[in-house]
Amino acid sequence: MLIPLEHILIFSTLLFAIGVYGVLVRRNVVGILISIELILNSVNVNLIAFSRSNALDPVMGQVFAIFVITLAAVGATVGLAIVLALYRIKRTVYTDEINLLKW
Amino acid sequence: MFGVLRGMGITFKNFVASYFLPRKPNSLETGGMVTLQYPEERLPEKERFRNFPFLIYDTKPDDLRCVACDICAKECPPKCIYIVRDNDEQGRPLKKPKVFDIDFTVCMNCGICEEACPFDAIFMDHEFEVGGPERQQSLVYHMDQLLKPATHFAKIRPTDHVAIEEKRRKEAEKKRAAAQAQPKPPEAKPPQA
Amino acid sequence: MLPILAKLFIYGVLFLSLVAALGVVLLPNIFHAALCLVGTLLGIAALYLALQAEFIAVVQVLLYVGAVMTLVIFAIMLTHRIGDMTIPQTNKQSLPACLALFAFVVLIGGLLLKTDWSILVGTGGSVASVNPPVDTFMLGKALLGEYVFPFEVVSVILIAGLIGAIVVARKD
Amino acid sequence: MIFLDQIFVNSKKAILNLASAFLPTDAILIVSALISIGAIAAFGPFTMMYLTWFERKLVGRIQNRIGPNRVGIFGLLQPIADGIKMLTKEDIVPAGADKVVHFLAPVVVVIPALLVFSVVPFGRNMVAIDLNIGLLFFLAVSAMTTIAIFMGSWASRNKFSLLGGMRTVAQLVSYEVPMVLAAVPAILASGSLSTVDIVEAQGGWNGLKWFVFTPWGFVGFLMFYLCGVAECNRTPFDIPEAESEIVAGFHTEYSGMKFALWYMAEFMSVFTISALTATLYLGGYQGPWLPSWAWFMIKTYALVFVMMWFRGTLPRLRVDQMMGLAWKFLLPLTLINILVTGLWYFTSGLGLRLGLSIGILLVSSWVLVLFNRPYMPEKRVYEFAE
Repeated sequence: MLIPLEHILIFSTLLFAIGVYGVLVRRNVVGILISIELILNSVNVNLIAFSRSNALDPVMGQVFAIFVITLAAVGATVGLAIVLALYRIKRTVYTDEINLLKW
Repeated sequence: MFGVLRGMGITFKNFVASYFLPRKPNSLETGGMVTLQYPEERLPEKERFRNFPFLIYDTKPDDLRCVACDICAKECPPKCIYIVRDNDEQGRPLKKPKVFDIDFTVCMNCGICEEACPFDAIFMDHEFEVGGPERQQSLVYHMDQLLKPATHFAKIRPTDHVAIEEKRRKEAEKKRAAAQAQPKPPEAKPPQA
Repeated sequence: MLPILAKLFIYGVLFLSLVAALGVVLLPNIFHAALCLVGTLLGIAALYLALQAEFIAVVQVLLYVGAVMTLVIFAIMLTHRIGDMTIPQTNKQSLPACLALFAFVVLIGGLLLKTDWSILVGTGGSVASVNPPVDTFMLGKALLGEYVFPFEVVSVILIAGLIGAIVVARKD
Repeated sequence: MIFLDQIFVNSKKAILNLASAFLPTDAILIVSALISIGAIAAFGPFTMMYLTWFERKLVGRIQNRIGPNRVGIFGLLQPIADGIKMLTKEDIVPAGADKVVHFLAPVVVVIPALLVFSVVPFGRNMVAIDLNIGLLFFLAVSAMTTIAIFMGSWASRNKFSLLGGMRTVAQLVSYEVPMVLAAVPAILASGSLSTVDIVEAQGGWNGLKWFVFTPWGFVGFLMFYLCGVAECNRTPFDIPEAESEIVAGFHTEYSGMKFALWYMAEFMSVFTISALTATLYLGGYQGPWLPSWAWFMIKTYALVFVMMWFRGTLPRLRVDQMMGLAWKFLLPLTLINILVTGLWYFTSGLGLRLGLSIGILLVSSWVLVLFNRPYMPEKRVYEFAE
């Protein structure tokens, strides 16, 4: 472990905070999806950090990280499909303009 | 799939054969290497290849055939010919141009001046490597640069040269015959004036 | 002298990733935000390399940068209108969000720094002792050995996500 | 022969011994890394320059003309002349382009092209870094060119380059999947991802036990090579930069040194793709008599020759044909190829193995070709025209 565990955990907390800020503040749906990617990455950093510092069975940490990556990819795919369908109907990508449950 | 392989075979044969093909300079017929090292090797120009016009004189640069009739200047589509008629001492117009300029940057080598000229005075040249340091001044050719001997014309366009000489000789004889046939009528008229 | 250089390099990479993450959140032009996310992902991949988790680093670059970001850029391109530049990209709740998140970071950060991580492991020493690096061979055996059931479930989810995305985005 | 084979390795060791006289041990590591990096940084652009010369001469000779021969003896100084021309040309940035990304795109496209050199085994223990995930590293890094090309096309705010960008992303993404799958048989056979181990695994029969001589190896070789040609946008698949349709595709708005960078990235990826195909299936530096790096160079430049030979012959594919080929033909065939590799290793007896694998491969490729009959609209019947 080249650098102590705490520094990596602080890094992932900051990443997580930035991701959540992005989700809360962004108006563009694609922007929100990007921030969700950021949050998932911060989770991954935690997993790998712990898998290396023998608080966790090393292989389990990395296997979970792989699953997180694949599920993030699936999440992004379906999310962007919804965004495209939305854009085709409402011609807008901004969350606060999409305020009707049925149109 | 096999069409692709056959195609590749052809190009490979072409590639390998290209090292054994004879390098014929004007190898326009199939098979030879078509590359031509331009400045050193040149394709001989076709006879009717036309580039910038030139004025033709028979023996000396002064007795040029052009009589400054201005037809070619009027006919020229881009209007790149400029002619000023020469005057003798008493101011009477002469059958000779004093200034004959062609602007080569404007001339589009169409050859209409050659067809329009009744006196076979202007013809299209084969010389295409024309350049100049400035944009305009050096490419406006004056009369002295345009004048070329009839021998040059004979060299670059042999068949046309023979046809034109034939035509000119016939005209000269017709004019001489007409001159001998009725020398009297012109004297009869002046006494009444 | 080499480990100091390596430490400096890693701290630099972490700092750059944070700056790129801020870029993702704050940049008005959505395309620049996506590119900053690519920067963050590469920074995180470098961090994984520093933690000797090469397979995860390479999978991250291959999957995230190669596939997910291409998808995001495609979405941006299809939904981007030239007029978007003038519309404000952030809504009004940025101040409360900032305060809440600042409190969150301070709380968690303090917690992190205070705990003595060696308790987890039960051995002495300030820093938890280190596990051997996981190489791809062990990972492969685990994925198809101990974790074969989640592996199959994830592939089923992938297929479902694929078909779902096609059905949703199809222009019928 | 051993001396010639290890000539580069020994020379590097000699330099290191020389340097160790007055440098601390840590610095030696850095110096050895710098030597390898220096070698690659010199070899990369150099091979790119002379690949352009090689291509122009080859395609010229195919079309019965000689190709560049005025600058230098056989036109050998032509690449240098091109370089100077590229340097002196004015660097035009379109007004509407967003400057940062427009400037960044050529840089980001050259980085993966150079990174990939670090994993290629040029000769026996002549590989810059022997990563134990070498091949995966190559695939991950070549996935980054998609983003770079898209940055270039999106930033130049030009309809043609945007079209080129869309086509590039479609092509690169859809050819990356079969490429990864086409590399899997070599990994299965050699049991490791590191390129050096893959080459060592092809070392039997005094250097001639290449994977390409097995049925699944031959199919894998063709698939990997085809996907490689598509990855670097070379001729049968050069739809993204189709001069006749969309002016110059994604690098329409680039001129001068930036265009040279695009050009360099393309030709370096031509070299690395051929090098990787040679490493995976043609036994990298394995060979009976010549020194190892000579074998590597012969194989790689043979594959580069084939890629440029494609350029002299094949017409361009339509977009739907290109996508159809990737998803409906290459992908299933590579999956079946992995199945056949597995079978190859779990059946004993040469006859059974050969028969089984060749049978499966032939039948499956024939069935796939049947399924991919191009859609031919039936001939229209004109009642009144006749």
